[in-house]
Amino acid sequence: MDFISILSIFVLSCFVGYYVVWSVTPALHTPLMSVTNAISSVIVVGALIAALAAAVPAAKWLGLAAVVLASVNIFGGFAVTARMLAMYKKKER
Amino acid sequence: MDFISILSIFVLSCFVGYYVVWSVTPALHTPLMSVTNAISSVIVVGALIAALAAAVPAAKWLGLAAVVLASVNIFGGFAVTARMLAMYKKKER
Amino acid sequence: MHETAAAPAWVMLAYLIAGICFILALRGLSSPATSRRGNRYGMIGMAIAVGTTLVIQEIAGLWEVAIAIAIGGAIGFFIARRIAMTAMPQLVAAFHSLVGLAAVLVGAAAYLNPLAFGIADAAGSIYFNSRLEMGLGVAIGAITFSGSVIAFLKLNGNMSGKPILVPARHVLNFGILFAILALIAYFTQDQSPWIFWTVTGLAFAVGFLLIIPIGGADMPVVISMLNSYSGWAAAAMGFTLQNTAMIITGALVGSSGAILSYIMCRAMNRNFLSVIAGGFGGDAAAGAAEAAIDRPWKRGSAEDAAFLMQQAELVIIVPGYGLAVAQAQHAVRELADLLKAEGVTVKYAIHPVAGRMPGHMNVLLAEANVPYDEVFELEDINSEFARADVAFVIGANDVTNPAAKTDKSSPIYGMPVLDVEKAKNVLFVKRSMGGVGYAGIDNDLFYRDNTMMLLGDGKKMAEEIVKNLG
Amino acid sequence: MHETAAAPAWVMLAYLIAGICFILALRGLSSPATSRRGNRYGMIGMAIAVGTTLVIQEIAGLWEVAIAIAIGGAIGFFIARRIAMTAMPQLVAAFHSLVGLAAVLVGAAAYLNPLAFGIADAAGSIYFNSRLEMGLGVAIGAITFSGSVIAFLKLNGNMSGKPILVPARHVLNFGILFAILALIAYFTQDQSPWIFWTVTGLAFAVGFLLIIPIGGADMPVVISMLNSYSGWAAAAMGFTLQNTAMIITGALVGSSGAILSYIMCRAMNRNFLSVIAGGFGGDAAAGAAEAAIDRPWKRGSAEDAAFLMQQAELVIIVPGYGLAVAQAQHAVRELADLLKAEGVTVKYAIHPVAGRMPGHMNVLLAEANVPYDEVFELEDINSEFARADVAFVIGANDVTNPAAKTDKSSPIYGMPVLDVEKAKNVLFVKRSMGGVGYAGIDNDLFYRDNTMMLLGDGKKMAEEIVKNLG
Ligand SMILES: NC(=O)c1ccc[n+]([C@@H]2O[C@H](COP(=O)([O-])OP(=O)(O)OC[C@H]3O[C@@H](n4cnc5c(N)ncnc54)[C@H](OP(=O)(O)O)[C@@H]3O)[C@@H](O)[C@H]2O)c1
Ligand SMILES: NC(=O)c1ccc[n+]([C@@H]2O[C@H](COP(=O)([O-])OP(=O)(O)OC[C@H]3O[C@@H](n4cnc5c(N)ncnc54)[C@H](OP(=O)(O)O)[C@@H]3O)[C@@H](O)[C@H]2O)c1
Repeated sequence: MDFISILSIFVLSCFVGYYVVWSVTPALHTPLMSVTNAISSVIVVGALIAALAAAVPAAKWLGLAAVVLASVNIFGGFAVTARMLAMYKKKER
Repeated sequence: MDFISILSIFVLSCFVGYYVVWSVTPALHTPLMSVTNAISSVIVVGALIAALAAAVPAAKWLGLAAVVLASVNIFGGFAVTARMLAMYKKKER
Repeated sequence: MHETAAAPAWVMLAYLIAGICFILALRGLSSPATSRRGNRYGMIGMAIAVGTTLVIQEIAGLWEVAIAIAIGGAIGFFIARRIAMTAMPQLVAAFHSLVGLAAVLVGAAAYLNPLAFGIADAAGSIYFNSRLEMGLGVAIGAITFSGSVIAFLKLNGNMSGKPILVPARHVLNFGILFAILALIAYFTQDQSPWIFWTVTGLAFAVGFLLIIPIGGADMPVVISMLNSYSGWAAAAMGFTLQNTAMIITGALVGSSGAILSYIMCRAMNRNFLSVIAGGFGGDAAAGAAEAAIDRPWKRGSAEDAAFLMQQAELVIIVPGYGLAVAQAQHAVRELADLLKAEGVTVKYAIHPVAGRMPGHMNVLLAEANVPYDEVFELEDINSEFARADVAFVIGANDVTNPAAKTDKSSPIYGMPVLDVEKAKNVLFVKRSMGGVGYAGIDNDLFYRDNTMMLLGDGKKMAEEIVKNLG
Repeated sequence: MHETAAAPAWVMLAYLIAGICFILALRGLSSPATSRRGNRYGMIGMAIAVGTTLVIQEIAGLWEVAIAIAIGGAIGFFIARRIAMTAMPQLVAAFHSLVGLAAVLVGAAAYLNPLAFGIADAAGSIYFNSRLEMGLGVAIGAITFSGSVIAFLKLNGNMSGKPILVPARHVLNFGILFAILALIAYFTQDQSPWIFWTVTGLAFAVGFLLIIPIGGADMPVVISMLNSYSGWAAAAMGFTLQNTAMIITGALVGSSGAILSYIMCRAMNRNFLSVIAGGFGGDAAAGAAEAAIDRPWKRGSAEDAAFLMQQAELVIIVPGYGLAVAQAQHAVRELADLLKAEGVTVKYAIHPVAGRMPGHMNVLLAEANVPYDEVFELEDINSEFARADVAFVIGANDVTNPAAKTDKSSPIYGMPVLDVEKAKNVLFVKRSMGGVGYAGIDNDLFYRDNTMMLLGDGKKMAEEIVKNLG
């Protein structure tokens, strides 16, 4: 991937982000905060790379620690979001 | 640009297109039709490439013809859109 | 995939910026206030795309290109200046056919000179991907061209709007479409000219055959659909040329056409496939119109109408296709001005598919200088009819038909309609009694107690009412 | 830019799909009905991203990683199950600090072992771009961490919500921020460890200093802002690793944080910069509260309230921050059920910044099984207060304050508010008289003729009313 491709992807993603977030209904803004929290833990990808590379032990341990932290966030974030969303119900008729 | 980059750009553009078109106010759907007409003439880029390459005369002439047609569309499309949009006014108070 | 030699970074950046300008152009249309700026973004984007392409090519043929642009530009500009606003549906169809033809020409040029496009190896053999994209692009372009030409002729009245039903047309069309696809598949293996030109010819023919059986009034859906296809074709060409501006534009235009078709079909409560299958619309009204005329109805004069409206507190004007036919928008605006001068509140109610293309009525009212904050969408005004003293319906029919709400057997059942019948008085301006309209069905409202029919041409009637108000 | 060895196409495709899943996850939140499916898309996306990364790495350390994920996952899962809904603001802050810290650790690991990330040449010299992105990423991560920790402590009550105003703090903060940027610039030239660690340390310190002076109640804006920053940091890392999933996520999270901050500031009618500059909010109420208590006001009992509501046709319930403090949502729901059983129409009116985070009240009501179609946004319900017999305000104050509409000198002037005063009767449940609320100002409504104050804890008062209704 060359720089311009990445830049294009980034710019278009910003447009998508803008529209997609504005279309979130205000009643779900709290779940929005928790789910963005969860997905921003995608930096776990970086943590995994560090944790799986054996060459530099210090880096490996830092990576493992980052994996733990990110995992707390991923599992916690999605689970708490699921718990919240399960509560939003329509009137049963 | 590799294929995946182009694909990424295309997929994200589809998201952007979806959101941006839905956010067009229905009162401006006619200008929307004329302006998409104008911008779809961006294929003029291909026409220009053909018209400027001297090697194959037939291709050159086809390219020039395509440049003419696309130019009708570009100038006509933007001008008629501008003419329409100029008419949408708020109540003067 | 074979990689073409990468363009310099600044060129790719320029195309990206052009693409972003196009996004901003459509984004501007989210409100009339920002729309003009949006259109300027579109122009800037196009200038960037064209300028960049010119700069990176050999400039041997620059003169010819300049002349080509000048000729095309002058024609386009001239048409755009002269065209009447009521002729917008035709104009869009006509411009559209040009995009289709240009795509075919570019495809043919690329086929003849693939090296210039960087889509062939030194031996002149075109890459697999490019053959596929080229075949599809040319086919879609040709269908767009011939389809749009028919749409133009029908909308412009050069050809009857009646659906022309060729026998066994579905079999025939599917056969040809299948042949086109099969030939394109073969083309990826063998780049002989006969295959390329046969695909092109068949695609022209099928575009013709596909649109012929569709009624004139369904043309807007057809145009949007073709618009969408041509967007995807542009995107395919963008893949070949690795051009971000084309990819973004293709996705925008593709979405726009698809969404507009969807909106129209939904607002007409019709299935997209049934529109495309054809046979509906046109002048089907003639037969149906005769049946019901023996029911009693009230006829009014311009004088009666003027009196009723002067007494009113709130008048809601409901324009429809007939307003465009009669070019009555200026007279209606004058009428509204006089009423406002007498203290009457005047609002306009626009149904999403009033007229013959999306936003048709809004453009006409804007042309007549009606401020857009007096013009309301269906959802925003429907509850106000109950408060209105007069609903003044001019040239609209289907969009007011209560059968859509009550009569399950009606062809328009389920389509959202304007609740004009809730107004204290309903005035209907049209030229004749009976079901003369797009759907060709009668309208129960004509015969109700609180309805008064004002038979006559829309423009003349509005002008007469103006006289009586003065 | 130095190109790292390109990953295989399927890997890049997988990351793209993960990114699209994240888009669909947020898209699902456009309505409660689709939100659960959206959340599942998020999980799928994360599984794809993690799975792909695991597959393409050497699997030497797979065990350790599995254990790390299991530990972290178990902790996260446990917390998510146990947390009370009223503690959501703290939880978001806490999770948020973890993201920040993880970013710092990843940055540090990349610094120590750049070859594993493919961001250094064979000699171990890190590429220019990567140094820049790494420096910025670590700095933003560290600020996010220490800032979120303070936010957590303030929201959780482990630390006073009072703004702590260090003298000359603006000068100090700007100085440190400037030093960080200067050191990052230097780092691009010289990758010595001392620079890297000094940047990290300074960033931790400045995150602390920046958030300390901001009042506890402003924390939600702060959290959103930090969220936004961390999104951009993730995107920067995505550039380095050429990872589409990270770039898309970064843009989504960045936009989300920015837009939520903007929405909050707009709904509070405050300037973003003034929020960030600090010194507002906290427990400022104490002083202001004393002044106005000598004005006459009407006190009511639970019995009076029950009587009034039973007689009503339409009751609008207005919850606020006090509802969360008192955990009164279940009692309120019970109250509403009893009223509905007696034929009273009950609706809930939610101000966009009621409570302490966006959507706070909606979550609490949803927890108490209030159907979301009885819950209305400000714009949709404000016109209905004029028709309501009772506005039952529980734990809300600022969001009902008419001073926002009339008093130009009020700190909340210009903020949109709920028109509760238009209801025939207004019932206010709170624990004390006076301006005890986020903005710390008095509310004229307490002293109006049609207002009855129900002093007491929100939950207890609601339960007592329930008793009187039974
Ligand atoms: N807008 C779109 O995008 C779109 C697209 C496709 C289809 N459609 C369809 O088009 C229809 C639009 O509904 P509509 O209510 O606007 O129109 P309509 O139902 O087609 O009715 C038009 C009316 O105008 C009258 N009229 C024609 N010329 C006139 C003149 N010169 N002066 C006065 N009246 C005249 C006609 O009656 P007389 O002949 O008796 O005068 C007719 O009743 C819908 O059925 C919709 O589904 C719309
Ligand atoms: N939602 C957000 O995103 C957000 C973000 C940042 C800031 N804010 C700000 O937060 C404020 C929210 O307004 P609001 O009306 O919801 O709350 P508020 O103005 O802060 O008032 C809360 C009220 O609840 C009462 N209360 C506290 N504990 C209670 C209990 N246990 N039982 C009964 N009543 C209790 C308090 O009075 P007593 O102490 O007398 O009981 C106080 O009057 C706005 O000013 C907004 O700008 C909101």
